[in-house]
Amino acid sequence: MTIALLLIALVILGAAAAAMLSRNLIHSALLLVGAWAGIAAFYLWAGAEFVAFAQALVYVGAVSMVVLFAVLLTRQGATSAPVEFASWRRAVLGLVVAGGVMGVLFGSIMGSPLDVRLPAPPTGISVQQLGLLMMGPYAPALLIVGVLLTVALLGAIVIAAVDKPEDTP
Amino acid sequence: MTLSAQHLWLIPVLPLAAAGLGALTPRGGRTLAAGATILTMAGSLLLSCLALAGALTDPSAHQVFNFAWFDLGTGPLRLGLLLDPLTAFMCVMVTFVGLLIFIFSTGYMKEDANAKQFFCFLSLFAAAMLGLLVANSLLLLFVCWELVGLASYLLIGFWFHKPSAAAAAKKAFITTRIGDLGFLIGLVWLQDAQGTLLFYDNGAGLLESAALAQLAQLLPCGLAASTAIGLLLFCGAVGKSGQFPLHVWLPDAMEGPTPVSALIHAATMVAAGVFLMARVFPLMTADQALAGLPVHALTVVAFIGAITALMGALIAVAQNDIKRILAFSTVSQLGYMMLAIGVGSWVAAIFHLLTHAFFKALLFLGAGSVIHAAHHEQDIRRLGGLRGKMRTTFVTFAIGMMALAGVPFLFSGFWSKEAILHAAHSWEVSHLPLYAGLTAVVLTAFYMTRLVAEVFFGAPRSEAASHAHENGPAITVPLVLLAVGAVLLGFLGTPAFPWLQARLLGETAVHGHSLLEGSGLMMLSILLVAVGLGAGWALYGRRLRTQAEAPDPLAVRAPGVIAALANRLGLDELYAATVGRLTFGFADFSALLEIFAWDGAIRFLARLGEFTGLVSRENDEGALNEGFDAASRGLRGTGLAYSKAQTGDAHGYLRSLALGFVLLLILVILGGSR
Amino acid sequence: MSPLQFCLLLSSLLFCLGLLGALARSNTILVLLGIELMLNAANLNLIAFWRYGPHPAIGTGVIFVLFTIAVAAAEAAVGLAFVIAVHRHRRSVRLQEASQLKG
Amino acid sequence: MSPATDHYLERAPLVLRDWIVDLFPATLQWLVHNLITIAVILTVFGLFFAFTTIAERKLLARLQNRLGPNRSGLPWWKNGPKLWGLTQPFADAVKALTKEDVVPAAADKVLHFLAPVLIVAFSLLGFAVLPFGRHLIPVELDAALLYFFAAGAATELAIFMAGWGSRNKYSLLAAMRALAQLISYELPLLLSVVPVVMVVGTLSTKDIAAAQGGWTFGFLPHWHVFTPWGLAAFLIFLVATLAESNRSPFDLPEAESELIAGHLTEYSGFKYALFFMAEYFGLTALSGLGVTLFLGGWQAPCAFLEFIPSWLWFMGKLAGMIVFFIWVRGTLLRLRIDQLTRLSWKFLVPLALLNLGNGAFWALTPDWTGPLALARWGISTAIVVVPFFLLGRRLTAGQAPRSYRYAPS
Repeated sequence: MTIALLLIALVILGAAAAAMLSRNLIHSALLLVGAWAGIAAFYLWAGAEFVAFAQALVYVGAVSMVVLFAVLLTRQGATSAPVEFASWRRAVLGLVVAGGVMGVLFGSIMGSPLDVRLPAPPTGISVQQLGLLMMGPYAPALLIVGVLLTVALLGAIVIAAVDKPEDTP
Repeated sequence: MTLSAQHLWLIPVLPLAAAGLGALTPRGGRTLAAGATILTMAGSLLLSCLALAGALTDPSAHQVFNFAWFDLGTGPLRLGLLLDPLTAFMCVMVTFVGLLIFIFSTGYMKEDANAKQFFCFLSLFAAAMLGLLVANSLLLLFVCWELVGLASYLLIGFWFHKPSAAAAAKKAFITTRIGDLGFLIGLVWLQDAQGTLLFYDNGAGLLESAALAQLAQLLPCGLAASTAIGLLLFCGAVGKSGQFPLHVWLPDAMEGPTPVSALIHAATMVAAGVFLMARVFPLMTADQALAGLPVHALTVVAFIGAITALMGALIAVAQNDIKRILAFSTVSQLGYMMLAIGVGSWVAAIFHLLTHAFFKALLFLGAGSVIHAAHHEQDIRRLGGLRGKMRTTFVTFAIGMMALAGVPFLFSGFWSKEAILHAAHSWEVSHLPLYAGLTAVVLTAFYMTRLVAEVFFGAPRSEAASHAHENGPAITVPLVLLAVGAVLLGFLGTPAFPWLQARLLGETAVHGHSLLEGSGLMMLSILLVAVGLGAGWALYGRRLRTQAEAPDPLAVRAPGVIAALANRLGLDELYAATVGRLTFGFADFSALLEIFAWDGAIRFLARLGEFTGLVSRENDEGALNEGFDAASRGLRGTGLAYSKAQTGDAHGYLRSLALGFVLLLILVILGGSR
Repeated sequence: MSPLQFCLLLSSLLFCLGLLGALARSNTILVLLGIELMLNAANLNLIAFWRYGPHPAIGTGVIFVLFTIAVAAAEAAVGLAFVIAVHRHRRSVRLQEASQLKG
Repeated sequence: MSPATDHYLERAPLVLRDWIVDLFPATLQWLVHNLITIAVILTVFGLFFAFTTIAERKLLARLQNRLGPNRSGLPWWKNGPKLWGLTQPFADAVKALTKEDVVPAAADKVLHFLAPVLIVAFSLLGFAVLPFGRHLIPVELDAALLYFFAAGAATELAIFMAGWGSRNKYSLLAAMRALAQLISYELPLLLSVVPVVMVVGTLSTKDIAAAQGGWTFGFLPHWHVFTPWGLAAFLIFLVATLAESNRSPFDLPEAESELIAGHLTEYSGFKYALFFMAEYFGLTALSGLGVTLFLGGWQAPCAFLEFIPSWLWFMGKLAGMIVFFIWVRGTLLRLRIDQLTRLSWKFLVPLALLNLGNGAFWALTPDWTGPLALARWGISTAIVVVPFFLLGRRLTAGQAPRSYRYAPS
């Protein structure tokens, strides 16, 4: 495996870990954006150009904005309250569970015979082919996803919009 | 650059688009609607000219473009477009006259509130009419035929707030529908007999020798199929073209706005019947060779045409409404065309159709100009003295009148009428149609003279007439153009150089013969025209009417006849008494049946249902409910017990989810290792 | 250790990080972000298998990832909208405080 | 034309680059190759930026009937020639470099520093996929357009960082406003580009530029802007570009006369200059994209003008668009924020969506000829013109003419 992959992995994991641990919401959001960018880089490395740019466009461009807006809309004062026992307990439980999952995953990955030979140098897939796939065998799925996105965005607007005085509890 | 049959669909589609646009524009958008209507019509005119050029490159060929509409049981149902000189000439005529009339309407409907709707309807009509012309399939033709009827209905009833208009619209719709019923039956019969409705399908079409030979077989009922089918189709033509006995709707249709009368009920739509006959002419003549028939299809056509021509002219003499006079003259002219078809010269019929379209549209628009100027005063007795006030209208109207009356040599009506009379003369079956035609010539000249004398000469006999003045260019320019057409068009088909007839018959060479041959008949008809004009002038011109209430000089001489003619030989009353009465009687009968027979039965069933419902409700409450209650109580208990697990703590859920995943994976791994 | 294995390890680590965030953090937004991370880890897997699978010429993995991204975006939008709505009603974004829905 | 056969001026840059590359050992050549490309882009567009600023100042000055900067001469030559103030940008650069860099005490130091760096980096990324000439394209990507917009989307992050990083209510609010504007205008921008992709059938800028070659009668170029859908898309693209690179009349994010400088309030000295530069880079990149997509890229307008090398054509068109933007800035008034968003969501987006259908129609009917060709043009025109008027009327219903509530009328 190449150095590039190693670097990418380090960026992704580092950014993600820092994001999950940081006390400052904005920082963790921005760090997560970094992690997403790293994932896009990984896709590039793997030769999936289109997916990489899509990932960048969707996550770095759009989702990050939604997240940041949400953070700013739901901010309450300085986020430096002392951590009470309940959340310590939750953190420990979470660590235990996550560790368990990780152990199982590692075990299964290491235990399974995955030493496949490398296929010939990464033959990326051209946008042309992707488009043909999208419009050919996967056209129904594409349509459904389109409808899903529309419905989801409308729903999001309806949910987040300031509701009329009469139906506030 | 010519238009081939493949692109013919563009011609009707353009006005259709205009109609759609008009339907979408808000009520106020009259300028938009009118502009779209006129522009698209101009486009169609251009395309039609291209199509004409394309058709004249090889007049004898029938260029067709057939396509499958949808699959119907055994085979596809095929429609098609047809381009031959007949279609091309008709298209050019319809688009040209239509364009002029649209322009005229912009002036005529200026004050109307929902003129936008009017233009929308006009476009719809134009689209349907053009579709009818380019159709290569009897089915497509029928569809457009009905659409034309619908547009006519909408436009006659355009001023639906007038009860008379609404009634007239209804009458027109129902009367034509009676004829269309025959048309539909004939169509179904054809489909059943031949399996196709295409006219020309290089060899397999209806109007091609194979099918015709098959249709011309003698049926057991002693009648050729083609005869019966032809007569059924003729029913449709009778209804649409206002032939006797279904002519009654046409005069009433004059309730619509005058441009509508000009376009639909004089120039184009009513001519559709004649066009249909000309189109299926091979079918009509299929039985000619057959001996031993009681009657040939064409004979019926000829006599119906003759009767209509004569009767229309007669009734027109005694009318007083300017538009009704023109309407009855339209009836009689259509009779002429049918007569020509019947005596076997469909070319003459089409020639007369084209010329008639021009001068009759001209006459109607002239009448419209008068009516518009005279604040909707339509009674010729109350008009008068407009000659000086409305110079352009008078001159153009006079030209149209002379064309209609058939004043010799200069005017188009003369040549086309001559063609018809010659054809009738050379018909060997009978000469009665010829005599009817000749009589109609006299009458036509007579009542047109009367009309002009009453309207334009003498002194104005009402407020409105005395204040009338010439209209704007939007109204006068179309008049002038149409007048030019009404004069020039005749020279396309003079006996000396019958270019039009030759092209229609698909010949490229034009061999005319001298004017003098058969000139006896021509002299006779010229004489008759002179007689008609003279009589008209003698009765109405010399001693001009002075006040509106003065009695009609003719009515003074022969009151009985004139009264009978004035209420149109009582045909309307006759129909009301017979057909109408019958219909009402049947309606009452079925109403009684409804009330007493069916209603009672239904009531009984309802009672039965109520009773069973009562019974079942009793045992329901008694027996079943208890058991259900118990069961649901148990369910509620268990549900409560389980719902304790739902703590509402999302973290908890997620945690248990992950743990479950871990356990599953461990099981899988163990299973895999064993 | 083959590159495929490395990629899988990477994605599983990322997955567990996301899970940890979703489990440990009390701020709903962060929980959502953790879930996003898990989704991304899954995508990572798909791409890895497509890249090292028997026929990389068939773009199934790529298409799958694209659809997942779309769905993830929709999920983020709706989820954050919920967060905002909840915050408007009961001035808090702490997940454990939104717990009326219980038996 | 292949590189071997065509004009030597056409080939000159390539020849030069290859000659330099060949000086290095084979193992380093790929690196040198890329480094040269980057260096060229940086220098060329750095200078372009410098002269854009001076051009803008002088043009605006002329539009406002002033002289504009005309004093700065050569530093080491006392009262030497003034050079019409052409050295002004360099003087400005020196000034910006030597200014004190103020960082608020409470600021989030990392983000405050990161913002300008990132924004310049991101706004430079776009240049990588623009075909500057027939053979001059830095990176040939299959999904070049997608890449371009992905890179552009990232700048919003930097703006947010700037707003948040400088712990200042007003900066944050301004950043939010700027983001709202950028996001709402990214939609029409993207949508206006899609028809081109549909008709040409590729995402690669190289092929799109190449697809617009050829002339009718030798002088009517086949540029997309000369088709109904292309014209509509180009106009939408122009408006969206103005808003995306927040130029006036959409320069609300830093409206000097209303907010202090929006999210740049807390920036000074070189960092401020960086933001400034980033904006111009973004504008230039977007203009370049517009040239590539609609104005025929490096294609010459007439056949007989082809002897001029393609990259000169490209730069010429680019300069033309920049001048157009400066002109707009000198001419139009600034919008209110509500008018801004309404324009985007209620007018541009629906129009762009309709234009999408228009592009589809165009792509489906390439074989309409004879009378049908006229019908094709007519229909395509109608699809854009009719909704334009209907939407326009609906949009301005009750709003137009603009009413200035606080201005004496």
